Amino acid sequence: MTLDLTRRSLLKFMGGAAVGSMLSPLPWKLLDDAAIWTQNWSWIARPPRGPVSHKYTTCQLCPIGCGMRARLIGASFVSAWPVAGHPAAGMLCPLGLAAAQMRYHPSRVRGVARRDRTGADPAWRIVDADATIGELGQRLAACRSRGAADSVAIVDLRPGRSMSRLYREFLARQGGGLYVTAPDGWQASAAAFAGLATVAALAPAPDPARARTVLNFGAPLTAGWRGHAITPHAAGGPLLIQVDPAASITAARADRWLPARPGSEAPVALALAHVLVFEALASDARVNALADLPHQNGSTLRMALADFAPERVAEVSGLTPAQLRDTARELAAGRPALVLGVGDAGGGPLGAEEEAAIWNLNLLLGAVGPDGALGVRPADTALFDEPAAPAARSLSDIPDGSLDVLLVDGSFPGAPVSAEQLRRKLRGAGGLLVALSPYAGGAAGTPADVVLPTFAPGEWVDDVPAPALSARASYAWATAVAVPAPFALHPAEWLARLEAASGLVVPVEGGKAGHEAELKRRAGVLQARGSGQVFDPADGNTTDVAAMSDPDMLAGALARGAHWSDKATLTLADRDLRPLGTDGAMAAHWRSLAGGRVEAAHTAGSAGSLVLMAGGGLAPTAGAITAPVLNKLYRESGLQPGSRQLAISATTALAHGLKEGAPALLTTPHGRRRVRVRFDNSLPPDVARLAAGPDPSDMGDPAASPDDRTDIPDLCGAADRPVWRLVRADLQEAHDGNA
Amino acid sequence: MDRHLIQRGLDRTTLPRFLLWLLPWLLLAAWGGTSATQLFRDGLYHTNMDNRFAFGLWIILDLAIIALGAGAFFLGFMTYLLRRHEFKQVLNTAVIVGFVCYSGAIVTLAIDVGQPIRAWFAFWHANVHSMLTEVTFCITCYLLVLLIEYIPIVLKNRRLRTVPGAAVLEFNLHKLMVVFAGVGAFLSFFHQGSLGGMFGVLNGRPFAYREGVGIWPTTFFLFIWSAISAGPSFIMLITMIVQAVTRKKLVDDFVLSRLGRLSGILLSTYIIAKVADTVVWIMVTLPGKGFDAAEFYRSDMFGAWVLFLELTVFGLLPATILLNRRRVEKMPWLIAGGFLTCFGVAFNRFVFTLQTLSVPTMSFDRFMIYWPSQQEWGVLAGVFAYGVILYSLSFRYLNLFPRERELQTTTGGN
Amino acid sequence: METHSKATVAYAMVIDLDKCVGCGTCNVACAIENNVSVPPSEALENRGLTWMRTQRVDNGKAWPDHRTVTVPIPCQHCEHAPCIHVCPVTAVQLDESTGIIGQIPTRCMGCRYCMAACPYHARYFNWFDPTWPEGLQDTLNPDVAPRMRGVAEKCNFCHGRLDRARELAAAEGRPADEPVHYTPACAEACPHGAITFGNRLEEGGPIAALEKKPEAFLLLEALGTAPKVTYLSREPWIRRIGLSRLDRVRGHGDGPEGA
Amino acid sequence: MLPTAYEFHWDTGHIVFLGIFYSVLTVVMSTLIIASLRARRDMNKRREADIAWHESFSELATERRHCRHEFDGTFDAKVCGHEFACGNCEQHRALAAAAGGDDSIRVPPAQDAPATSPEGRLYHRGHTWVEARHDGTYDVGVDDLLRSCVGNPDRVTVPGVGTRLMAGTPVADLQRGRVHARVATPISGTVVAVGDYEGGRLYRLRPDDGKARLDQLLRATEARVWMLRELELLQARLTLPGEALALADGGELVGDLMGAYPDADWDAILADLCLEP
Repeated sequence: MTLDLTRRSLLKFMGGAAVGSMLSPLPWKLLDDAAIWTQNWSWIARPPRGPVSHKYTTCQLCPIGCGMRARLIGASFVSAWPVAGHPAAGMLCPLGLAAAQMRYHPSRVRGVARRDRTGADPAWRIVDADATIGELGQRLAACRSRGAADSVAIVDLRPGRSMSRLYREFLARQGGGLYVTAPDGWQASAAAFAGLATVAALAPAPDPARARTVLNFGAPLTAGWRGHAITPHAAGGPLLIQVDPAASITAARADRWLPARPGSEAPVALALAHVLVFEALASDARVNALADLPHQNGSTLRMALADFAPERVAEVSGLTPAQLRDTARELAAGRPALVLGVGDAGGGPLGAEEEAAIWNLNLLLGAVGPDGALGVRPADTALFDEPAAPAARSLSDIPDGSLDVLLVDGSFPGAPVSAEQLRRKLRGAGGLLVALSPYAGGAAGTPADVVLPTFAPGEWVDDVPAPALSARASYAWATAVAVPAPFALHPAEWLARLEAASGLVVPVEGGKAGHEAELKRRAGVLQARGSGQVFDPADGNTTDVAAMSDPDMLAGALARGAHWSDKATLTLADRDLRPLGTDGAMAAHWRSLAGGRVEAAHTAGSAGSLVLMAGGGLAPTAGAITAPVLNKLYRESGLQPGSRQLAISATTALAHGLKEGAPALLTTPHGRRRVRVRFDNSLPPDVARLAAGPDPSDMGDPAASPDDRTDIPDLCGAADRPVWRLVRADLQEAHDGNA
Repeated sequence: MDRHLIQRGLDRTTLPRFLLWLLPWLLLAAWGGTSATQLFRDGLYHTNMDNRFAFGLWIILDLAIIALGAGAFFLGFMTYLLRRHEFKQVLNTAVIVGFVCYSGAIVTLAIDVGQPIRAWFAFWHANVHSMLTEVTFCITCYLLVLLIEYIPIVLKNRRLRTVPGAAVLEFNLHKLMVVFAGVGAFLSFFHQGSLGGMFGVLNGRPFAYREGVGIWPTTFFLFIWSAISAGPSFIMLITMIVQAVTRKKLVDDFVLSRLGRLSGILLSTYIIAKVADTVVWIMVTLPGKGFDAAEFYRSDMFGAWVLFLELTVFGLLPATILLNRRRVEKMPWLIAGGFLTCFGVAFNRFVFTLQTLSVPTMSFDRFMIYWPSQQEWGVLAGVFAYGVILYSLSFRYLNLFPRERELQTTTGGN
Repeated sequence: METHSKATVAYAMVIDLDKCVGCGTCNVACAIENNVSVPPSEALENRGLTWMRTQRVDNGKAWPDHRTVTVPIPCQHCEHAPCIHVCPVTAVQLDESTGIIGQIPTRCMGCRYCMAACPYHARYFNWFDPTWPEGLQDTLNPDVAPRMRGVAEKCNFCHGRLDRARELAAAEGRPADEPVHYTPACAEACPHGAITFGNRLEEGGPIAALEKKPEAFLLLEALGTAPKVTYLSREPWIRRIGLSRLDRVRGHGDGPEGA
Repeated sequence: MLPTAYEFHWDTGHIVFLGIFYSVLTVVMSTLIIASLRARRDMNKRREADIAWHESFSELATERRHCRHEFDGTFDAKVCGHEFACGNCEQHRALAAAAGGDDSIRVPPAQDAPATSPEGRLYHRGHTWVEARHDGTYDVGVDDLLRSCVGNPDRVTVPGVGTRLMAGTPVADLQRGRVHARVATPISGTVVAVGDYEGGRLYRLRPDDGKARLDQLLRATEARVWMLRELELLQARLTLPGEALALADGGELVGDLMGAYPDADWDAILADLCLEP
């Protein structure tokens, strides 16, 4: 037998083998695996690997300071989850849930970034840190040496923190720079309360849980991302009366809804007060006495309210006199009653006159008293004995064009200031706006010329003071749960380097160490005070501070994400109270309101077919930096409106010849903006709303034109007037230039 | 230049003129190729489809051309199994048109799926309960059958037939063609049906859902019926178009008339079934699912005219035209009837694909509309151009119409 | 996979629409838990990936009678799921032991037939290559595999969490057939406690009780898909949103919105 | 698709569905295999010429498929149903028997002498003729009609000595310009000598089995009628509108029709003459 290997037999063998192997699973399985393998390209992200652990911290993305459980895989901070039973709020909003993504936000700067805003190429570029610090230091020194310390300012977007003290001390050493805060609606409301009491350094502490009736002016209490959720009476909470121009979710959920016209908050509050005073519904004598308490010029609240009979206010508010009277009576009968101002959190603050009228209403209802639902608590500055100098100023107090160096603290990604507001304060082209921020965007980064990269949320220990209008004093630390980015620096370190560069001797306990010392000092203050309790998020237990013998124990607990809160609120004695706004400008303003110029009060000197409301977004404020995943709520589901989506009722839009989704041009006395029409029948006729909240993307909306206002506050004139929630606007059809 | 490749006695234009004719189609094919490349490289975001419009132009195209390509199997069935030899005159055209339609559909599907590299999973991980599985299996098998049916036509090329083996293979394949015609009819029956079943089984989409007959929804049978009604008409129209473009008489007129009448007979029965089905759908199916047919015809885009158009202008009207013996002998009537029939079946597929996705299901859904992107049109154009090019090449180099030469000499031989 | 002759577990969800305020926390929590990528900016509403999507629904009336409700819509995990039998590649599967409808992304070939089949629009397609901004992949959840482009994906009741819970149960030495309790990300994150999740077959469990409430309704119940996601509302008009459009319009005798 | 696939279940659905699928595949593939095997068998049996002729015949124009008995006046009009294989035609056999002769009587009587007389030739419908020789070989040539058409070919290709030819297969090639006349051999056999085209002969054949099959060839009497008809067809093809008939008497052929009618479709005309489709 011979083995005859011809080419033919070899081919036969190969053919047979090929056919045979086709019948085996081998090639198919190989194909299967190959198909899967080919899908696992390197650009498909790989999750981190490692042991799972948890750390507790406090969310620092908005003032509420919710408890947060950070999930870590190895050393990677991958996600944040709410802490059930946490005293601040046992929940997290989308901002907080996405906190882990904030460290990798695409606009994060990876070095000292600078740009020439006026030049041909306004793009950010990474520059030499030492040279930049040197230049800034020289500027500071120059200001100091020429005695113009007030041409240096720091904007602290969240006052009351340890960093706030460091900022103040820095400014003090620079010879008296300006310390500026920018209150949001909640803070403004709390600030307006200050005049109500003769005792200083007290903050209002409304506690809806103690109220039987709550009258709320516009705030999305049942709908917001903020922790101030109130359950309506129907669901076991207090009787909730909502004053809201829009048929919002809160309005629908509330037990009563008063669809008052936009801007009529003050007249409505005053009309309710009128009924309380003139119908003597304020039951006891002490409250009646307040109504007749004469002011310096002899005017009384009763006199100021005389103009606000419900019949007159009905015209300006769109409510019937009966509605107003019934509401007042319901409030009087439903004591303890509480009246909350604030307004739509997405817009700017309510005006001082509105807040005053609202606090007065609380006064008349006996809310501020032993049986009321409105207590007081020590202000954070008082609690921690923060230096009073330099005094906190409002941004509007700073003259335009007066600053050489403006430092903006950007550890809070969103703020109630607009880019234009900030830049106007700079001295012509020479002023420099320096952001201490992780991002080349957001409230601090957007207007900046220079960004000094700081730690992102979760990378450092920042303290979280009590939010405005919270029922109790509280304090917590946002602890460091993630590995700090190597290219970033602690804001206190930047301060120290600036200080050194400006030719001053940095204190021994400066920089990061100084911040740490202040944090510890605060823990010590609380421990020494001995009141209140500490909530441990890891086990949900609460410990009395009195049981803590050592300040380090409290500091240790805070470092583990614990939350301190005071047990009780304080009450004010009658002698410490006086009604607001019975004198001077405020009274005059009120009188003008009674004249029926409700909207004109907010939109002075302008004409327009629509009333434009800023707000309706759920976020803290305009310009906030948000995690990429928030796009799910904006672009991908249309749940939240973007800042180019003009909510307007179908009837009004169609009257303007605009269909759903039509591009339109919105013109206010302060600017123009291309928008897209979004039907929202919850709005009354001739009212449009533009969300001032974060806008993660332009959502495919019309391209910005050169004269386009990018900031909604600017569009509403925030740079010109303190209250910018309402503005008159015209709307006309635009033609898609970029079709 | 290429005379030696062209059947003797067939009058074909010169090569440069032929290339000139191909040029625009090649450009369209290049557009299709560019689009396909973009889609393969970057993914389907180049289309205008979205999560609501999961199906778009391509599925409509697939469904329509597969329905129109039904002429291939149906005429094969008529010729080989029912021995209606007059259809032999257009059978080659039917096979090539069928091949173009099916291969075009498969190429389009390969572009349409998000992971073309896994397209074979439809076989490997076949879910036998899915109508789409049935479609995939059947059209792949049927494409194989069409390829086998195409081979003998190619082998009869003037050059190839001089290869001794080619003629022998062709002869033997041809002798067994009845088997392929039978298998083709079987496969086509199922996948035409399954394409309808694809929509009829969507129990979450009341617009498409239909009651079952046995294990299949009624659309299964309606799709078969409409496809075989339109198939002969389409072949008739294609033949007429080829006759018009080449300015030649290629088949006897009576063949065209018979194709038309065949369509007419089938279409009239189909329309009766379709009307009955629609009535059952409106009266029984929809109320049972909590819907009302009126809801589906409320938008600007899809009014009640859709239903009206489908049943009358694209149904009753061509059926009455094509049923009439005298009318089918008059070319204008025949063209009108055939065109309406073909357009009707395409319209039916369009409605089933697009309106199903367009109409709301949940009460708060909106009517949506969709317009294909440039790339989607590109692929459509590419497939169309591919068909024209393949047919043109076949017409030039293969003997598609057995009667062509004789008809040429009898009519003056030009 | 193990199959039980008689299922003792059928996970189900109850969403109280009277508590939902449309904050979108569930949507974000879901995306974070399940590594749902963020498509590039050209992707609008209909190209997104939102396993849990919150839909604004109104009563069709004009101000001041206008009312809005926000409806979170995850995959309904229908008992008679229209998506399972349509998938040609067996990439959609019912896990008999949990009632969860799973989607196997590595097997999906992207034909999107399931998406056409789903009346709840709860399925999403990766129109884009899933990408994360630089570094962001360090925040991905290792319990859930990221997907690739060209495949469908949807809510799976946080199967990654179920697996973790099972691991934990096994580590604690509990028998494998004992039902495990776990909470999907949306239910955990909902600030208003609107989402309840659990085993509907559990005797006396919260789900069974909620599902029996008179306020309970299903989306498109008449379709016969038998969803395992139940909605609650005391408002009659909200309960009608689960019906088909026409029923709803009849329900309050008004013209259709925007008609 | 295969039971080895992950998650394959032996349930009714899979069995029925895949059963049908594999049956269909089996039918298709086995039919294909059968066709290929048959083709191979036909090749082995050297039937490719028969098959090719079979295919070609079906594509011939009707006027080229008339029965030979039209030429002798038996029928007025009859189309051949036997692909010119008159031996297979019962009618022909009956008619031939009635005529009292078979094909063999046409072998020339004289030994050695070439049968120069056209009367002794048998004609193939492809315009070739066959002359039997006493030694059992046959001469094959091109008839006058085809010769006059081609005129002076640029090139004549004839099979070399020793080539085995199968009847009906194109074997010789007359090329003029870009036109070819592919001349089929009327009978099978091995080439024993190559002739001279000018002299009218192409080659000499010896039948493989000693005796050539001649029953399908036309006898001279039939051929004359047939030739006239062919001439008429040719005239019709060559007559352009407004031109007079060139072959009025039908007898005298112009020696070079291709030269005389350069615009005619000679490719098709020659194919027609050579019975090529």
